[in-house]
Amino acid sequence: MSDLAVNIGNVRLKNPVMVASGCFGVGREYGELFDLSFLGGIVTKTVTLEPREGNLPPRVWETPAGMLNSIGLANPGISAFIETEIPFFRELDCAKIISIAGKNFGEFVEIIKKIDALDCIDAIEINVSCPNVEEGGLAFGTSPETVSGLVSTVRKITEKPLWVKLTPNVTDIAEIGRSAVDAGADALCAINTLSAMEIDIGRRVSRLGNITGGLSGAAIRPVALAKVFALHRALPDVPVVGIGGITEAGDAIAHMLAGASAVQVGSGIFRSPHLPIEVVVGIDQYCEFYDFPRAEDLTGALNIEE
Amino acid sequence: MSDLAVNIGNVRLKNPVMVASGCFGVGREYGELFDLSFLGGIVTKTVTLEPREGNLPPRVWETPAGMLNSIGLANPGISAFIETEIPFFRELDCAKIISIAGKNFGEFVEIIKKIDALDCIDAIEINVSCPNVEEGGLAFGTSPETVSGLVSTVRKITEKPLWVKLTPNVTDIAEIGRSAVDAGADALCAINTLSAMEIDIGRRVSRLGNITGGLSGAAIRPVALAKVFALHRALPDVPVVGIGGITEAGDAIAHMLAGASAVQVGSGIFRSPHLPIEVVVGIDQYCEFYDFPRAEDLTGALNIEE
Amino acid sequence: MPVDVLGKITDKRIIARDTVRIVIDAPSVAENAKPGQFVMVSQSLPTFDPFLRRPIAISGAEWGRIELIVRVVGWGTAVLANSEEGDQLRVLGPLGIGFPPPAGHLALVAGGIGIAPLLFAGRNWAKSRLFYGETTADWICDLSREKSCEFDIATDDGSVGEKCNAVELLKKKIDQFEHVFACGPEPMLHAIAKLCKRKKIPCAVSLEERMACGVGACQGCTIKTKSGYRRVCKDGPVFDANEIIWEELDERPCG
Amino acid sequence: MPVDVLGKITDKRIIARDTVRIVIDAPSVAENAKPGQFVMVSQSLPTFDPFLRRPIAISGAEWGRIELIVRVVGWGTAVLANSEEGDQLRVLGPLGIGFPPPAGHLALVAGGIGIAPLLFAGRNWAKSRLFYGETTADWICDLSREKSCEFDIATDDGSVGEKCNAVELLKKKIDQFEHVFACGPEPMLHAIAKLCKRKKIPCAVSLEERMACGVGACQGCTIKTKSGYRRVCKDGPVFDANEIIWEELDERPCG
Ligand SMILES: Cc1cc2nc3c(=O)[nH]c(=O)nc-3n(C[C@H](O)[C@H](O)[C@H](O)COP(=O)(O)OP(=O)(O)OC[C@H]3O[C@@H](n4cnc5c(N)ncnc54)[C@H](O)[C@@H]3O)c2cc1C
Ligand SMILES: Cc1cc2nc3c(=O)[nH]c(=O)nc-3n(C[C@H](O)[C@H](O)[C@H](O)COP(=O)(O)OP(=O)(O)OC[C@H]3O[C@@H](n4cnc5c(N)ncnc54)[C@H](O)[C@@H]3O)c2cc1C
Ligand SMILES: Cc1cc2nc3c(=O)[nH]c(=O)nc-3n(C[C@H](O)[C@H](O)[C@H](O)COP(=O)(O)O)c2cc1C
Ligand SMILES: Cc1cc2nc3c(=O)[nH]c(=O)nc-3n(C[C@H](O)[C@H](O)[C@H](O)COP(=O)(O)O)c2cc1C
Ligand code: FES
Ligand code: FES
Repeated sequence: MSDLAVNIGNVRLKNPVMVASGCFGVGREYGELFDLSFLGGIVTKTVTLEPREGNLPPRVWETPAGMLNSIGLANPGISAFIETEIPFFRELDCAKIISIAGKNFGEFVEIIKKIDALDCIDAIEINVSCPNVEEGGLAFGTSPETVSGLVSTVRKITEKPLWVKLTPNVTDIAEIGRSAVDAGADALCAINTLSAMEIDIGRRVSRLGNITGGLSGAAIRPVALAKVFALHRALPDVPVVGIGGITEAGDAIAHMLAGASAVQVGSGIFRSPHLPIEVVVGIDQYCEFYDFPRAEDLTGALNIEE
Repeated sequence: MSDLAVNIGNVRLKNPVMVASGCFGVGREYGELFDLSFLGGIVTKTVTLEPREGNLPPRVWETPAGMLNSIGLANPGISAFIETEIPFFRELDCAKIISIAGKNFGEFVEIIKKIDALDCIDAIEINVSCPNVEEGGLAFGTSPETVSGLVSTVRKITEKPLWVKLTPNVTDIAEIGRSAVDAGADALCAINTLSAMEIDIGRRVSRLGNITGGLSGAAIRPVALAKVFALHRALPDVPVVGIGGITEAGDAIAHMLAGASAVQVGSGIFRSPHLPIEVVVGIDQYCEFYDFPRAEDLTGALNIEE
Repeated sequence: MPVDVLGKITDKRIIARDTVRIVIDAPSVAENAKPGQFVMVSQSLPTFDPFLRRPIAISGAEWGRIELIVRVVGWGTAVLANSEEGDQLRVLGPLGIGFPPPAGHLALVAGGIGIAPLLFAGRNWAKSRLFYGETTADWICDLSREKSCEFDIATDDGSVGEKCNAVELLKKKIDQFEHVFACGPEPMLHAIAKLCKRKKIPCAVSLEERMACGVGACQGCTIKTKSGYRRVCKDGPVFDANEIIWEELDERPCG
Repeated sequence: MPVDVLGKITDKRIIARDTVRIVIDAPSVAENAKPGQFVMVSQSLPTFDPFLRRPIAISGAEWGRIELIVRVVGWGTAVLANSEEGDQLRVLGPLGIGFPPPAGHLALVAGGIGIAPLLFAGRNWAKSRLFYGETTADWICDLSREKSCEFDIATDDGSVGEKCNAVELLKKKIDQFEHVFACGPEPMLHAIAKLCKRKKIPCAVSLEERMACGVGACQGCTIKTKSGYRRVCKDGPVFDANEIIWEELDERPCG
């Protein structure tokens, strides 16, 4: 057995496999299916300051080798979240990351003030990349200035590790990543979903109540790998968390070889609830077979001759 | 039978179905399989000023519901192209669009000087969106200023319709599109491939000789539809040519409902060489069934309540 | 508690046009299954076509096996319906809350493939009667082996049973019942909900929505109810008909 | 001229471990097919898994039918090998240039599944002898019905035929031949090319490369030759061994 533990800045994960925001709740449901302590970490559904009902249904649609969603950050709001979800969440034996989003800097600050005191939270994932909400969301994550402003604002009020979740819907993800890191982010998570839509040609309407949504799943894996690769090349010293299209252990390994220090499994879980655990096992086997004593040695281990 | 003819600015197509650049050569090979006069138009492989060998093999790789390519604009250069390909191309009974790319404005100008005199060319597609070449290519298409500068430069030297082929790898495709149109472009083509990569985890190398490549095929259809939709919303009077993930007639219809005036079929042809013709037939049947007397009425006919 | 297992198909047969009955060996699913619950199913091959599992009602559970009735309406259901005896399916379940305990005599109203969860209910609760509507005879599932509950059949064209729809069947006998469970197309459910409201009979409806996770984690399958958005997979698929905002469902741009 | 047709499978059987022989009714492909040519094949269902067709050599063509030999190495070949008699496959072909007319006595050298195009050559050219190497007996395709050409077999472990490889088989008898056609793994082809060069015997090799279009339109399948990049699908798959820059092929980062 190889040493599977990895560090994302100061956060130590027992293995590099986390579950992605929005695909796992806080683990209640999937916790009925397997022991959550096998996970490297859990990222909560994104929480906002006020409760959000979410977008008009339908909210999900299947696409070739992937899916669209336009959940719209449905969540009970940070206060209710702390009251009803944290008591469950805090007991879990894996890294616990809370994903948050706000309509403006002030909202982010208010949310962080409420969670900074929670010992059980190992890191904060700042979601500036949700394509499914009008305010905040994607608009934040496409401007280096806004990202930089936001991160430096929140950096001042918390010592907790700050991870910034990036959108692929930009010209230069490394530029956005750099602005986040320069402003104090501890790690970069990539990618969130791609802006996308599907059409019901019979009724001539969008397949989603919200018209457009975010594409995830195997279909986007090649895009995600290219973004992780670009981030790691531009910022070799910054921990990158690879997200996008992981549906088997090999995909997670590909993310790590491209430059990720850890991964998050998203919609692949819907196909196969045990996937995160299969990925842990698969990484271990790979490390054994290819003689990597530590999983962290996989990061950026791609051979490139140019 | 409905009226299938559509206009892209001054260019009249007998039907809205073209074949996309790079997927059809100039039609020689597929012309052995079916009568090319059934097509609305053919866009040539992108031609450059000098001959280009193209990128290091392997150049193609299959991905979930799609494929990567890094051909690298392999082509004989404009002079050889005119000599060896135009004699075949000029005889074809469909709209003929030449796709061109240059390393700098000067090269575009030189190419256009050579083709401006060719009567047989109905329009010029300016490829500022190829992810597989170092100079020119994608770098051009991601900056509104560069696109604007390029289009106004070439606008001065030709009366031929100028179509600009846009990349999806940008934060705001409508901004780039607007800069092209303001500078004199007659139509916008969207999308080219998404920057992407795949990894052979066994050998820890990229699947492509050129490391990264462009993603196309069904996997990207939802992204393409969202881009076409965004362009049509931002620029309702500008003809948009929808490209991306068309593998059946319904996909082309979806592109038109989202806002495209015509479409181009790309890698779907590799699955099914007769696809462009099936799409023509399918659009006709759709128009009949849903009572659209003219195919052009499909453009933007999506019902949107917000 | 749901489980995710690989279950072998022990029996498969065609029971109506485009419709198959599949029996799967899955003891840990079967032992907890209640009428109204469902499973998320896919073939066991590593294919992305389709990418997601499909929600299918449990139409029976006995002797460590579950029964599914699948109607082919697209690729996902075609793949399931084409699997063969001996093949393995991935089965996650039982999911959802299922039907409430019936308050006395129970009317089960099925429109089309909505029959599936109601068959399980009919086998479970003796004092029940099934009203089963379809467009035409071909699509009617063979019920000859259903001993446990009585049934009336209607078809739109009268090709079998009465020439009317399931709601009209129910209307004639509704006063005999203290509870109604219904599953089928939304207009039918809406009509039944109105009828039951007028008659002041409690009515539980089983709804459908596109699903991703099926377990309540993704918020993808919500519908608007009088108490806000609810997840069909976790808070349903069975809802009190009075909770539903029917106008929202009717107006849904797509399904 | 190639055509794209739907062809029905008239016969399918397993002829070695993981390897099937498929006969397809496709008269318009069969009538033009020459040894060394190939087809682009897929199942006829509308699935994206796989997205592209697969290139497969034509191993025989007669009576309006073509024969393919498919070895399962991944999902695409698994799908083809799992199709059954009566299923239809999409077949685009014949493609590529095929082998040149042989200059006298002909040695056919096959490594592994490279046997496929050489079987067709063996049936076509009487004065030929087949040298067929494999790792072990299980993988050797049953050639008992091949009447038209003689053959020698080698396996790495000696489980059938001689305990050596196909190149060594060839070496022993090379002086009897005026032309060599070879298909198999790159190291084998490289060794044969060297041998033939030394012996000054012309040698044609059939190469493999990932393909998208298969007809020469996309430039996806190029290899570097002494006359620049050439398309394996259109300018090949058969090349003069002297044209190949073997070092480029050997160094290929991936295949
Ligand atoms: C709780 C629940 C229980 C169900 N039980 C059964 C059952 O017992 N037997 C059965 O045959 N089907 C059942 N269904 C419906 C079944 O899930 C869908 O028919 C299936 O998902 C369609 O997949 P497809 O790929 O074949 O069709 P697609 O190609 O995805 O769609 C074909 C058509 O079916 C419609 N459709 C697809 N999914 C749904 C859905 N979830 N709800 C409503 N309409 C849909 C689409 O709008 C489209 O018109 C159930 C659905 C739910 C939510
Ligand atoms: C002209 C030509 C003729 C061929 N004739 C035959 C034949 O007669 N019988 C037969 O069984 N196969 C033949 N092949 C190889 C066959 O096309 C591949 O095995 C097939 O495409 C693999 O697809 P897959 O999805 O099963 O495997 P994948 O999952 O795509 O790949 C599995 C493994 O096979 C390798 N591979 C895949 N495609 C190719 C390829 N085109 N060339 C080399 N290696 C590849 C991959 O690198 C990987 O290691 C031929 C290839 C070419 C180019
Ligand atoms: C149903 C669904 C809901 C999601 N909700 C969130 C969210 O609340 N916050 C967030 O940062 N990302 C959210 N995502 C994006 C995922 O966390 C992930 O970045 C994306 O799906 C790509 O990974 P995948 O291909 O593995 O799914 C959501 C994705 C899905 C499919
Ligand atoms: C093999 C291949 C080669 C391509 N070459 C070019 C090219 O030379 N110029 C160009 O503008 N686009 C090129 N493209 C992009 C296509 O024209 C098209 O924009 C893209 O593939 C998306 O469409 P699709 O999903 O239908 O394939 C190429 C695509 C492929 C698959
Ligand atoms: S399908 Fe995920 S919450 Fe219901
Ligand atoms: S595969 Fe397209 S040119 Fe050979």
